[in-house]
Amino acid sequence: MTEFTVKMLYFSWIRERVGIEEEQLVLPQTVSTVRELLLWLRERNEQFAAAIEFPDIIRVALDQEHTEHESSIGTPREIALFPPMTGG
Amino acid sequence: MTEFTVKMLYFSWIRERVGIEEEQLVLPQTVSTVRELLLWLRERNEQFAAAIEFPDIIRVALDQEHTEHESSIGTPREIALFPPMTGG
Amino acid sequence: MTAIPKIVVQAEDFDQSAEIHAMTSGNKDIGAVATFSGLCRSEGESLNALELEHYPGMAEAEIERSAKEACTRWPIDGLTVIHRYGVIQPGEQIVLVIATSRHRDAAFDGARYVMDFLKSNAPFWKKEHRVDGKPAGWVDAKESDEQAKNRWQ
Amino acid sequence: MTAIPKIVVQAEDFDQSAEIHAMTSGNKDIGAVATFSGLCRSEGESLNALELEHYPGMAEAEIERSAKEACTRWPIDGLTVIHRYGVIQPGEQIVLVIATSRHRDAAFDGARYVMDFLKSNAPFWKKEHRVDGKPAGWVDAKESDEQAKNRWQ
Repeated sequence: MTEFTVKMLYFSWIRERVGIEEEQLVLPQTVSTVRELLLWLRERNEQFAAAIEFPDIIRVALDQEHTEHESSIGTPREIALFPPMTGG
Repeated sequence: MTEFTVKMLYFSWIRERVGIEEEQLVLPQTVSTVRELLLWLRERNEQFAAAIEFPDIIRVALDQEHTEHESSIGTPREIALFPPMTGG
Repeated sequence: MTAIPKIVVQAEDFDQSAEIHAMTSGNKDIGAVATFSGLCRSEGESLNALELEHYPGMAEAEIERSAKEACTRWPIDGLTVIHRYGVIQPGEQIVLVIATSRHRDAAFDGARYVMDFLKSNAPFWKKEHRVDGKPAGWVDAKESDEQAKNRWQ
Repeated sequence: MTAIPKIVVQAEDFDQSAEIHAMTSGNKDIGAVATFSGLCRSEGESLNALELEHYPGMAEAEIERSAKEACTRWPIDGLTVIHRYGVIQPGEQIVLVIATSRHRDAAFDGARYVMDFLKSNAPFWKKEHRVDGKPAGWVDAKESDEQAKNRWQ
């Protein structure tokens, strides 16, 4: 897959730990699955390392749809990271 | 069991067919179960015969409690006959 | 401590939001409110009105029996049941059940349990008055209501 | 024809009886109305407020997904879901689901189905602000909510 730019969104305590709500990000060619994305993000800096300490519990939505960690990313316009939901 | 007097109540289409809402009735010694009561009532007149044409579907409450046809009557203060309920 | 249900059988209409308010305003630890209301259907505009007959005393007693049972089965904070009798027009309310709890499962289960038992155990009978002037007829009991009760056993 | 659900995500409070009225006033063949409302608990007066964060767009989309699924699974006449975000005080309403149908089973099932899926699929997160001034903390997701969803499979 080629490099592409995507809008990243962070919610709840992930947002608090990474210190940003949203950003434009260029994903490298090496990142092709959701899991690879999480592991790559974790290497960015200490904030992301703290937010993604346990990748298994992080939920990821591609273009506002829940996506499994094994899924390939494709070329979404936006990617969101958040903890398990507690609405209702 | 000895003869005793009881208040009888009739509801819904049973009330309409027997033509009375309530009455005081002396039950004979021979009537000891709910089923025997229904069969005895059916012999009283044409109205009761029409109302209790199919005894199996008639519900009976002794002192405002649902009672099976096989149960003995005891000495309740009131006995009610009605069709299956359709409230709610 | 199990909740003490409020059971009312009356001819008058009732106000669902006032009943909910009465149950929740004094307690800020109620997290869940489940309600059911049964309305009179026009049956495709063929029905002028329903006439509800009931057995005073036993109607309240049977509803109370199932309401108390619900309060022992689930952690329910409050349970209100109102059932009307008399003549009811299409679109009007017939019955209301409200169950409150800390938890949504208990509120849902409690309200549904009471409705299922009320349907086949509480002594009420519906007579249909038709628009076309044909003789009014008593509604037949439904086998499905008896089955609904059995799912709780 | 399956019903078209009404889905609203808003900061403002809502009026349950007005929502029910909007769903039933035009249709006299609705026999059953089941509702669920979720309220903010004070947790034994330890809570000052809940702060609800959400993912705009996806929140509505996820609720709509489960609401539409409910409308295909059961004969539902109407389905309204309102979920608030922002700061909510103990005793205030957070979420409302109303399902209407000719039949009570469909109304109950529809409302409960939507609540179960909303709980674990709709992107909302609750933060607790405490009375004692300790740092506000995010509510942990409950395993029981995930299990509740699985009962519909």
